[in-house]
Amino acid sequence: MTTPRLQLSHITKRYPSVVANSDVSLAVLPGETHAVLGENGAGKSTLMKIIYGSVKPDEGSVLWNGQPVHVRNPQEARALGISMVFQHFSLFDTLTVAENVWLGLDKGLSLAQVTQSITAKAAEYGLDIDPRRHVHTLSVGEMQRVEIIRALLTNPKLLILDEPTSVLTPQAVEKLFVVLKKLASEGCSILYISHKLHEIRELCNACTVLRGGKVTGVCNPQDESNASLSKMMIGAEPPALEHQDRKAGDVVLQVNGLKLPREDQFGVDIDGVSFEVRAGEVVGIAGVSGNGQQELLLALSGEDQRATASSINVFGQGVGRMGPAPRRAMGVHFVPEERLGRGAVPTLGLAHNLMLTRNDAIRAGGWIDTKALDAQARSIITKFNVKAGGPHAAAKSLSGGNLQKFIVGREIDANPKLLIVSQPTWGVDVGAAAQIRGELLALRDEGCAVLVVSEELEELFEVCDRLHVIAKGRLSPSVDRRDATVTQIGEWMSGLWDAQPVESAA
Amino acid sequence: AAVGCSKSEPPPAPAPAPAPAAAAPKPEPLKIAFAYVGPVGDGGWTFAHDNGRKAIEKEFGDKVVTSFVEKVPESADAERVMRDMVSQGNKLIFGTTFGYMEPMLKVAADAKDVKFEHATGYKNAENLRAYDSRTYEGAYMAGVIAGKMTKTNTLGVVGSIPIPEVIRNINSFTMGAQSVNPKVKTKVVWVGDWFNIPKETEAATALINGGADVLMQNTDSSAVLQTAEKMGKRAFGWDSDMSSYGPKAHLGSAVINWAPYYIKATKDALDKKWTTSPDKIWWGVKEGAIDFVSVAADVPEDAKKKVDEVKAGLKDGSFSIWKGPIVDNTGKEVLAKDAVADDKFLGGISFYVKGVEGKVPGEKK
Amino acid sequence: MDAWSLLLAATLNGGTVLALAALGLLINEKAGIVNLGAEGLMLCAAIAGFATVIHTGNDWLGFAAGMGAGALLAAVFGVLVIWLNTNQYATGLALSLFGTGFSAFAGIKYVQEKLPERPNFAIPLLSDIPLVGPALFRQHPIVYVTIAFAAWLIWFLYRSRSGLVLRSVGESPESAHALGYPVRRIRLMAVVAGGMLCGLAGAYLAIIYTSLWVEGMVAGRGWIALALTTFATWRPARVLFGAYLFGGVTMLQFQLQGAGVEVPSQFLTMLPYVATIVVLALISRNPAWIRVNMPASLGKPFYPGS
Amino acid sequence: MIKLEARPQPSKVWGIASPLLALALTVVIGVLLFMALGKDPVKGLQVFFWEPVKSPYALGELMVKATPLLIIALGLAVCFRSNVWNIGAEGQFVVGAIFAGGVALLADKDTGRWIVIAIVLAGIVGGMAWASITAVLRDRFNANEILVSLMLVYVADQLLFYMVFGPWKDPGGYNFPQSKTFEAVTQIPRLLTGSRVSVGLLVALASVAALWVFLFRTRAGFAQQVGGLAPAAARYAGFSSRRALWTALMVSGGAAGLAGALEVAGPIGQLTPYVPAGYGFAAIIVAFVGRLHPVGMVFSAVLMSMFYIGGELAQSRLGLPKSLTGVFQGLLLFTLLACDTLIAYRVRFTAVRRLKEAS
Ligand SMILES: Nc1ncnc2c1ncn2[C@@H]1O[C@H](COP(=O)(O)OP(=O)(O)OP(=O)(O)O)[C@@H](O)[C@H]1O
Ligand SMILES: Nc1ncnc2c1ncn2[C@@H]1O[C@H](COP(=O)(O)OP(=O)(O)OP(=O)(O)O)[C@@H](O)[C@H]1O
Ligand SMILES: [Mg+2]
Ligand SMILES: [Mg+2]
Repeated sequence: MTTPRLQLSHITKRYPSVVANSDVSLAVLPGETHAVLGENGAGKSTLMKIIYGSVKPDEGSVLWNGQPVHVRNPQEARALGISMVFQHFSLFDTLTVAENVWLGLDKGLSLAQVTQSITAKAAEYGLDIDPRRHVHTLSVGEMQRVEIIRALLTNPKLLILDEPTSVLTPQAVEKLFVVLKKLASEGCSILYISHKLHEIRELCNACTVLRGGKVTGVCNPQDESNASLSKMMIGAEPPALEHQDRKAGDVVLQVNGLKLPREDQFGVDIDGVSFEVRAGEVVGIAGVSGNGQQELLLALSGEDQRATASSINVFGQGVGRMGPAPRRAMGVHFVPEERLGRGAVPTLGLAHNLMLTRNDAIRAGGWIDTKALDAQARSIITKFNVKAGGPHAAAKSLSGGNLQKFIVGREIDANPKLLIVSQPTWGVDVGAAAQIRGELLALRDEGCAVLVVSEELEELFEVCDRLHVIAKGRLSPSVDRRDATVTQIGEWMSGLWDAQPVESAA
Repeated sequence: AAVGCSKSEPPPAPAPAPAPAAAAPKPEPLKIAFAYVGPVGDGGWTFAHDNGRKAIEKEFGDKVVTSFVEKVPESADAERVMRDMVSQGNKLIFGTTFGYMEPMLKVAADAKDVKFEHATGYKNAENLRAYDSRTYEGAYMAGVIAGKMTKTNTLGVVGSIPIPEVIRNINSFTMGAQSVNPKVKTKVVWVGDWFNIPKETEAATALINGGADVLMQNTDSSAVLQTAEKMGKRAFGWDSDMSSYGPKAHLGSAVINWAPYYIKATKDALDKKWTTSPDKIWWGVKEGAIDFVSVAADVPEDAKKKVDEVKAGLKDGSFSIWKGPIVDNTGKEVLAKDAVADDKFLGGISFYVKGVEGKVPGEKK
Repeated sequence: MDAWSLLLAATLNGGTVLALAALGLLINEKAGIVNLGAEGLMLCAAIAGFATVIHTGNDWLGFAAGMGAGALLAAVFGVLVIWLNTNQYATGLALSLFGTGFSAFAGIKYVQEKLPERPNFAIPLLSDIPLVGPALFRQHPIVYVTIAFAAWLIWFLYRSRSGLVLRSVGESPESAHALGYPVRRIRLMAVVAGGMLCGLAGAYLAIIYTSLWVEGMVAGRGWIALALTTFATWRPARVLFGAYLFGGVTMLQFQLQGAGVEVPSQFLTMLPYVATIVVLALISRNPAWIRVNMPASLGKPFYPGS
Repeated sequence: MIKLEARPQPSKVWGIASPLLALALTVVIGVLLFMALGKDPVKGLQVFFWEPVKSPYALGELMVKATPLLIIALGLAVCFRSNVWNIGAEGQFVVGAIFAGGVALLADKDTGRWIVIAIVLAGIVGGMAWASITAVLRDRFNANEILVSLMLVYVADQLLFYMVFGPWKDPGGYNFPQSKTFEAVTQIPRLLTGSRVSVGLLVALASVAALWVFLFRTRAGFAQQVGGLAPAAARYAGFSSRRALWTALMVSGGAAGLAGALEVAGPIGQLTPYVPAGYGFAAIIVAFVGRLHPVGMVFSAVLMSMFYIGGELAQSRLGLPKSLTGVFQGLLLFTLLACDTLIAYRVRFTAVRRLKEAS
């Protein structure tokens, strides 16, 4: 039997509120592509950071090629031959590609040499990139290429990829897989984290499943089905959503040729976006992040008031220049994607956070009726099953999923006529995600118009009646969910919808 | 002091703890307090006052107990400090800067049994009187030497704030110089502060850059003298003997000696003869309050002699500095021929005499 | 008349204090830390340097003492801000206040103390060139050191790998931390280095510029140095230029007075401050410009793992 | 090694204990300092903490000093809570004093007591006007308010100097740079005879209550603070950041101007170059030490005045330099900031040991 390249035994890492890893053991063989699977918060990233030396374990040991090692920091990890591409990019916007790569390599090279090696590596793996460009001018896919080249230039024996595909189009994912398979064939071990079960089954030949920080299964994913993997992951299959057919009502939101130049140079121009959302339907907008979703949503919510009045209409009234509060008064409610810091003030209690979008407890002259406010918060907490220490618990003390339930609850409780939701289940565990999606559908069935912007195609296919795709600030025509395929939407994500004819459903 | 506060008030030095009261069953010693605007270590104005205080101690021994508070701001705080002095049992209180005038009037009104002495002011009350020294006499003597020593015929004065006292000094300095060298002109730069070393340094540099080769200052630090030393020009000491600050540059120091007056005031109080005075008590060379000392070795004999003559004349009253005809720098006659300025005229001077460049800040044309 | 040459000389001399302090603060800010305590720090350094020269008679020991004092106070500030995660602005203000008080307190004995006599500096031959000679070649060596340092800093920040790491830490401490850079240690080093330069500025002010010590003598230069970094959009060459410009305007106000320009002196005194406000407004007007040059995490706390 | 661990909830206990610990640390350092200077530490503490409160008159003086500090700090708290870094309250104080002084100079023998109201209003308007320069430059030009407001302090000082050296110089004052003393009718009414405490104290205490209600019981106050806590959330909620900026600067400018008016028409009684006394800067510490909480600032204002008066007394009683005041004030803020870390974080010393055991 070959010595495993990496062996973890009995790793435990405690954080004040949770045990992120509890007695985790895992072995990766040379040339193996090893998946680490688990729900949000299962402890996957923490485990990877321990291997990479950026988090120190409380207990347990690490063997590298059979030798015990103490990886004290990422530099030492890289010296051993371990490289990592983080879930959240670790790039510097105002620096060039070459400088970014340089920072990720350990001394010894000059900038000119780095620039040369980038070009060489890029050619070898078909990862086209200009080393002199500034990172803020790159698309998300290109940014990831920078991350991967940076990792490859250290000539890794073990490459860790933390959710590399969540930001890629299906086509870009295929390209990435080509690179990874080539690497594996050269003997490099890969630790691969993803929530996308079919990817894991395609790419990986070993798999460790985590739940609540503990190992709950080890298998070869190629012998498993999506259902069996999912069962290992959450202990059960997620409840299926009921999606009843329903006739859409009157137009609630109509966007007409919305054009917005970017507000800062790291953003995207919105270029002639048109669509509509009717009462009683859920419209989805798919797309890779950074293609104008942010900008579009800011214009729809009223946080960006530069649009012409008539380019955004609610019930036929031009609202493009209105702020968020008057739009809310018309029944337009909005759930932003960043829940801490935008959807809620981290340090304030839940009751106070209600006042961001709700005026029910405000009395004449702006006086706050604290009793009524607490009562309202309590009722939302019970109704939406939020696990929190009460109406005065600080927003930041809640877990991501519970805070999301509270925010969605806060907006649904307002009986909106139009609800705009961005990334409704981003970073939320499967149970909570199912609950939130169920609420959205219930809302639709009550006749509310719902717009969902998400990067997760599976989610959109689950809840939407119609779909659009946004790419480079432009919006595709609408397509009925029943007629849409993942391949087609995937192609559209690169902006290629003009190529083939589509029946206009709008 | 405050964050980012531009005024660099000079720091305090520890005040001597009041000497333990005399054990002998003699009459209670007279408690005397001084409020200083600057630090006793300023080497100038406050230093000179503190020398006066020490002279009292020396003169009267255990008949008096003196104490001081330095760096008292000329703000609402001054009133509290004075009130505290009263509550500590002081019966004679000296306030040594103009800005204490209003606070002292307020405190004096509430503490009738305490005598107040206010330097450089112009108001009085039944238990408050004003005193001053004729610093312009020292400025005139400095001018005599400056007029002899200048090669560019351009003198420079670093002024603090344009009150009559300072303007009078600038004028007297210029008149002194013109008495030996009619071609002399004087440039003035105001720093707006009494004690701001960087600004005084910069102002002196600017004057030297503008062609002045002999400088005088009416500020409280030795910065001007030291700048002249560094830049190879000449300057004077002011208020105290500053010869050690610029051995090469120093031409002489116009000094104030507060001791005679302070001894007199203390004696008045001890002898219960203290009375207020309708006009301020203004002492000069005649009373031994003003002197010009430490004249540099390279000053020509005739200049030294001229200074001695002026000093003697001032002492016996045969010479007046402010005697007509005097013309201001717009050509207007301000004092007719042979007229001698009285103290009221001197107290309100707000013009430059002929030879001083520019115009007095805040004066309408 | 070589009045202009003399003005230039005075400008270089006065600008040096600001340039040293502003370059120091620039290093801090490139690493993402704003030190509002510069004023207090410079004062403490001024008295430390001045007292050292009084006792040893050696200017260079004085500069070293000033830099040491600056480094020490900056380290205290840095530990509070970087390790204890205190608010940068409030901590800076506390330092400013403490430094102002403490320097006054420590410096009581030295008010109006006289430094030992030292020769003026002059570069042989060059200093005798008419007109420019006195202005350019009769300055204290620190004046030339400052210019050389600015040049080195440009190279360091934009050409060297260490400079790149420094900038990366101010740009995105999270990313730098993920790559394994000891963010907090780098930030602390930057803060200490900045403190040393501010310290040198303070010491130069007391030892060379005025050759006297008095409480509060920095008189707002620390604040102006802070303004200069923004004013110069965090570019070393512009910081240097701004410092001399400011030094020049300060001198000019007295020069104009001496030349009999009839503007109330209060308005002349206002001039440098008003000029700063105007330039600040004009520069800040273009957010894009600021955004590209300003360290993105300036003033924001970073605590790994939270 | 020391490790900080974020607490899930800020600690309530440390919220109260931290200022006490900070004060205790400051006192300990003070005692050490007194001993190092060869002074009796008991006497030193007495001068700072007992003499300023030992008699009704002393208490009155404490209030005279605390009133402007408290009023300015209340305004600054609104700023800092909204993340607007106005550190130029000193300038707003000075301009408030100039405006108030201008009105007071209009009074003559026959003027009625109503002039006091006009003086106070003028002070408020002056402070607001000065703060509005910072607001406009921030709002329109995006200029850093820290630097602008600070530079404006220097400009305000010069403006005051210009007025008292020029147009408003007392014509009967021998060219001395100060205005004539205001008519008696302009004097801010005193609360008691024999003490300098004026109705300004009542105004300050009323402002404390008003600020508490505004911050914690009104929607406007809530909206005002959200921008400081989470700007993106404020934008999302539709709370205007411009409005918050203007409100913050107008409230703090107005408060500083009010303090300026109460000061010139109160204890000073005329315009002199010595109106700027550093209250605007000291109030920043008052605001922070009082945790930006209206009631907390009452305590910190009193504490800060104790340091001021104690510093003065230390000089006349113990022969200690007055700069001790600044040293203590700075120390208190330092220690408080450090101690406040304990509210949000837990200190752990064990991390390293456990890792060693594991390996
Ligand atoms: N620095 C930290 N401090 C406190 N808790 C942390 C920290 N980092 C992670 N955690 C907690 O540890 C648990 C594991 O987090 P981790 O990021 O490893 O999950 P994950 O499996 O990568 O989740 P995801 O799928 O969302 O990326 C979570 O509950 C998380 O909140
Ligand atoms: N108590 C804790 N809670 C949460 N995370 C922690 C804790 N202790 C350590 N960590 C994590 O461990 C990692 C290493 O921590 P440590 O403070 O040793 O970093 P460091 O490398 O010394 O920091 P720097 O790079 O700033 O010098 C951090 O990324 C942090 O996320
Ligand atoms: Mg993760
Ligand atoms: Mg480390």
